Amino acid sequence: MVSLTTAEQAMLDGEQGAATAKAMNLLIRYAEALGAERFVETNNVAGVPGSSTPWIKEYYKADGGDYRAIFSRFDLDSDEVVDVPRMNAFSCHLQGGMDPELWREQGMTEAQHANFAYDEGQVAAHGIQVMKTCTPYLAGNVPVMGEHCAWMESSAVVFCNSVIGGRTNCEGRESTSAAMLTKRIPDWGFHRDDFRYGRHAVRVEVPVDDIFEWGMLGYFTGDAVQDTIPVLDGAIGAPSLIRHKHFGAAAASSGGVEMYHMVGITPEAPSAERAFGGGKAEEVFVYDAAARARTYERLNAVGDSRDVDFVMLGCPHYSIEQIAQAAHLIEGRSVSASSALWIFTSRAVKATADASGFTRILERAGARLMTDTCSSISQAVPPGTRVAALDSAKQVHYLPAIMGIEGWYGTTAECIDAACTGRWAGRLAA
Amino acid sequence: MVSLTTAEQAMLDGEQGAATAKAMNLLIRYAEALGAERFVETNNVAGVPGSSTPWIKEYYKADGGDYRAIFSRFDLDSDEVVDVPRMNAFSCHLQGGMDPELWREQGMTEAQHANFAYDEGQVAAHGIQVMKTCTPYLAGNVPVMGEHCAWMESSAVVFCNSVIGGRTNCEGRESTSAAMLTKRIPDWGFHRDDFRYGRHAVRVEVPVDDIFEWGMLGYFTGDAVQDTIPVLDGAIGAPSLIRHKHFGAAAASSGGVEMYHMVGITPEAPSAERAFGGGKAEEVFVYDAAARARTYERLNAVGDSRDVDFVMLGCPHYSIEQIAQAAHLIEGRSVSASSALWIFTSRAVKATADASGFTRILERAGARLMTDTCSSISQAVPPGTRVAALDSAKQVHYLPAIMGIEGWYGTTAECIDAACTGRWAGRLAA
Amino acid sequence: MSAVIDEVEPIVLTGRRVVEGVAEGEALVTQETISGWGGVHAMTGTVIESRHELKGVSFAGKVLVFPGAKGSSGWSGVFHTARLAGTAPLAMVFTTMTTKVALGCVVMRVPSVTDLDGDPLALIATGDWVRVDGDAGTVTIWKGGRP
Amino acid sequence: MSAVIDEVEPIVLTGRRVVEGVAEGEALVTQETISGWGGVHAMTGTVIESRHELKGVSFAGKVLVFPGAKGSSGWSGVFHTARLAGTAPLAMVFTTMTTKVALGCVVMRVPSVTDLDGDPLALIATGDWVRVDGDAGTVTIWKGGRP
Ligand code: F3S
Ligand code: F3S
Repeated sequence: MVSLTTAEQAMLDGEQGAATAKAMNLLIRYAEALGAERFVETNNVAGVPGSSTPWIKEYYKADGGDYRAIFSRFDLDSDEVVDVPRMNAFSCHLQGGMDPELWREQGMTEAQHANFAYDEGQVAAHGIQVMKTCTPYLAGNVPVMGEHCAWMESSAVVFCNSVIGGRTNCEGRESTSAAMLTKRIPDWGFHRDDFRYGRHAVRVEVPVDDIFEWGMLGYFTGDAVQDTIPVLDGAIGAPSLIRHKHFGAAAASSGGVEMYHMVGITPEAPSAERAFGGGKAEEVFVYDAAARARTYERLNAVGDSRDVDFVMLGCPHYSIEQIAQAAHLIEGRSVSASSALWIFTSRAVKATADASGFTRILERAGARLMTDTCSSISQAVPPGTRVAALDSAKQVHYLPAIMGIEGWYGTTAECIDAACTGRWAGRLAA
Repeated sequence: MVSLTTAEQAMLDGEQGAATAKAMNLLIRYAEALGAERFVETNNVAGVPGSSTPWIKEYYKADGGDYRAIFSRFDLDSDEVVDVPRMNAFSCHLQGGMDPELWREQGMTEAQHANFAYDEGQVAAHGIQVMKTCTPYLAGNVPVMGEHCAWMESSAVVFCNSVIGGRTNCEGRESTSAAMLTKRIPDWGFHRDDFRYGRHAVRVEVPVDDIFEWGMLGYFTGDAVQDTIPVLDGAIGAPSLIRHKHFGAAAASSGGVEMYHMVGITPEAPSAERAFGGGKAEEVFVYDAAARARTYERLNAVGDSRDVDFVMLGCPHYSIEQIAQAAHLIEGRSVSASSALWIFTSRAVKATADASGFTRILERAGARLMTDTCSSISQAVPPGTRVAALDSAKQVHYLPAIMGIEGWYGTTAECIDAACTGRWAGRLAA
Repeated sequence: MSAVIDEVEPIVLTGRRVVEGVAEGEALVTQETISGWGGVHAMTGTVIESRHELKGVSFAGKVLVFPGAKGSSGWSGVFHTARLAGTAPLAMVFTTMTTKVALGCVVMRVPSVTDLDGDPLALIATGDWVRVDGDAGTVTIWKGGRP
Repeated sequence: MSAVIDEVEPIVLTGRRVVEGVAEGEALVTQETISGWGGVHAMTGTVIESRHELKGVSFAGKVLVFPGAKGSSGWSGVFHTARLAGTAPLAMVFTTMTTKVALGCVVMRVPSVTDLDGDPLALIATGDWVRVDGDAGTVTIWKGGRP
């Protein structure tokens, strides 16, 4: 049985209104399902509160089919519709379904856009930050070490736990929406010290030095350790945000890694011993030249034709550094008539890209800088796309499967070359 | 003598062009001044490259007085003017001199604005990210633990070292501009493990729980330890980015704190022992109720009249969470006719504030959300300002001194009340 | 005689309630974890992940017996939508607790148990008849189908 | 007799070069660290920090003897501007090394030394005549003024 503080009992009893009572009820059911004994307080929640497809709105038509109905019935899993107040926690909205301006180009209809715009207005009206990104930490929501968070989005979760030392489970839509009202989440899993220790070791024997290599190492790692916590050690080059971002997203998609340690690199791994919490590695995996080559093959298993008609960058959403690099690589060239180049980021980062002239450089070259979403989330690719080139292991894991297309994995430079030539010439450098 | 790698020697010899050679020359002089023995590589540089006042442009008129001249002669301290290429490192521009749109309201002239716009165009043209903020970590530049950075801006430096576990000294304009070209900075100070250990202890005996309290504790700490590294322990509440931000900025301004440890909270202080690197505290300072009251008095020493005619929030630049909070506090009220409320943030965060409806709420209430700068940096306050109310210990340290006005320190809510009533009613709650 | 008794006597496993309620039906068993978003088509309750051993099979109206959840944080949302679409399983039995599967069971509102004193993935085969008692935290298995 | 010799014999301190070159002039000594941005008016070389013991005093053309730098990262920029404005000190002697003061000395391009084998803040008084030899890393002090 989960035990409640006085404040939590009061919320359940309706002292903060019906919506918070419903949220508390849902969280108690969730805590009991987990076997959690108490809640932790959180003031950092990232989810997709109340955003819904027209199908769900239609389903709740009898209840009004509006934001209030969807938030009550779906997000809070409530049997009745209640008034939804402004959220209490620092709350942000993760990625959404389309670019707020380039949605036509993404193949969205007027009706879909109207649905999107309505939801976004409601999100804002409820005091939720409209970040619209899978990288809130690049858009002004940076947790700190030890901070209890309630985040969705596997690539953001693994970043928060591993790179920052924040504490979050991989939450779902309903638990994050409820946490926005209650500022509570079950004290289970990554909120607790003993859950955060490593279980398997990965020995890195080939130098791993840019997002392409970090992405491959991540993909290998997730495949090896599945959803346990790996401790990596060895020839890992200087860390940076974008390297961690690509590693974590890859490991979360090939396995289900929600936290990793890198000895001497991540905050909870000053030593291998501390990363394992005094325990021993259950299994040791070796990432050597052969493993690297196998990983490359796997990532490129769905590539056959070298005629690339679509290049998508920005999974997870590109940082300003990556946008600058892409702009630099394409300046003076242009996207081939037989191809397209879409780059995804957050609105916050795009504001800096606009001010820094990168958006203009990209557009002049025929590329598009888009926000809010990505091709996998919105199932949006240019019409007729058959072969995509991608610099993200996560995206190559998902996009070809979702869209039934071929996909190549390579470096950012190889992808931009492919966009400019319409041909894939990527290869694994020794 | 600083030793050079082959690549560094080649830069000095001009293999990457004259500007990089000049930059290397400056960095060698700087390294020798410090007594550094080598350089570290950095790919994260934050400075104010080439931005200059009309006076400096006038000074270098004979050299052309343009960006090229200023960057060569001033930033690189070169005796000749050289061509300035695109920067090589991931480089961003910190806070600047005026809001790009509301500059007239800030009292800037057309000529000043033209100078600003010219510089910004040049910054962008050189591949530098136009972030224009003292909080790059809220605008898409988040270093990771162990990453070597070269940052200016004391409040950002202390955040990077302490909260993230990144590694930067408090760099200057010339060293950051040179590092943008060379990707090098002297291996000295905070880049080295043994420099990062604590020296003094601060025992916190009263609960410290929001930005107002964290700001006061920071101000007390800087005053106590001056520019050494403090290790704080005790009744410190749950950490969050904005709490650290206010603490660090305060400690950097009352003392010169460039790094701090909080036991069990910051990444390099899992224990007091580790924070001190095995050593002992030279001195122990106690933050108790009396120290808290004294700190409050000191911060309010320049407040006399309770007729507040200006409220400035956003030092360091407000996060989206703080903007949301301010919007929430002022919604349905309005700024008094006898007062003004200016809130400062970065352009990236403002993009999210716009999308989230906060900008509109603030404007409807008569407040202004401004970017790029702050009242201290731009010496801009509404005409006739005599008494300011501030929720930042750093700002109350600087602004009244710079502008010759009175200043009050209080909570965000007290400041917003003052803006709406024109009266200061702040007091230290027990 | 004994063979008949074996077929009649059900196996009872005891574990922990995840979600209350009692339901029984035909088991659908997989040794592989299941992805929600990108792995399941909510409108039909069909597994769509390429290379999954249940690819093309629907769990609608079955007792789903599986190791647990994997993949995107959209897991609960997908299974929640399956409930609305009427394609949810009747009950859930799984072995590895995660936030994804816990929340999914809660919002699907189907009887669910875990932490059983025998391995359901070894003891239950697709087609067996299974009663999941979420209140008691038990699973009762009739090998070979409806008793 | 001995008193006369004392006045004539200068004190020599040996330390480490920060910036090369040789300069001599009248000392301006403070026991307090100096802020650049917000602490110094570059156009006149005047300390403007409220409550600073040098408030209102200009270091232009003096040998500045001080503990070191504090305050904003704009330190080097302010002292660099002072050089352009012709208000820089002739030379710098300080006791605590920081990145601020190191970079400031470099871009001011004045002879500077630190790490001396005697405490310059105790041994030098405002008005003493001081030669700073950045090449040799020495400071020569004539108490009471120009010898
Ligand atoms: S939401 Fe983000 S992590 Fe990748 S799959 Fe889409 S860009
Ligand atoms: S630049 Fe930023 S830290 Fe404060 S003094 Fe101005 S808001």
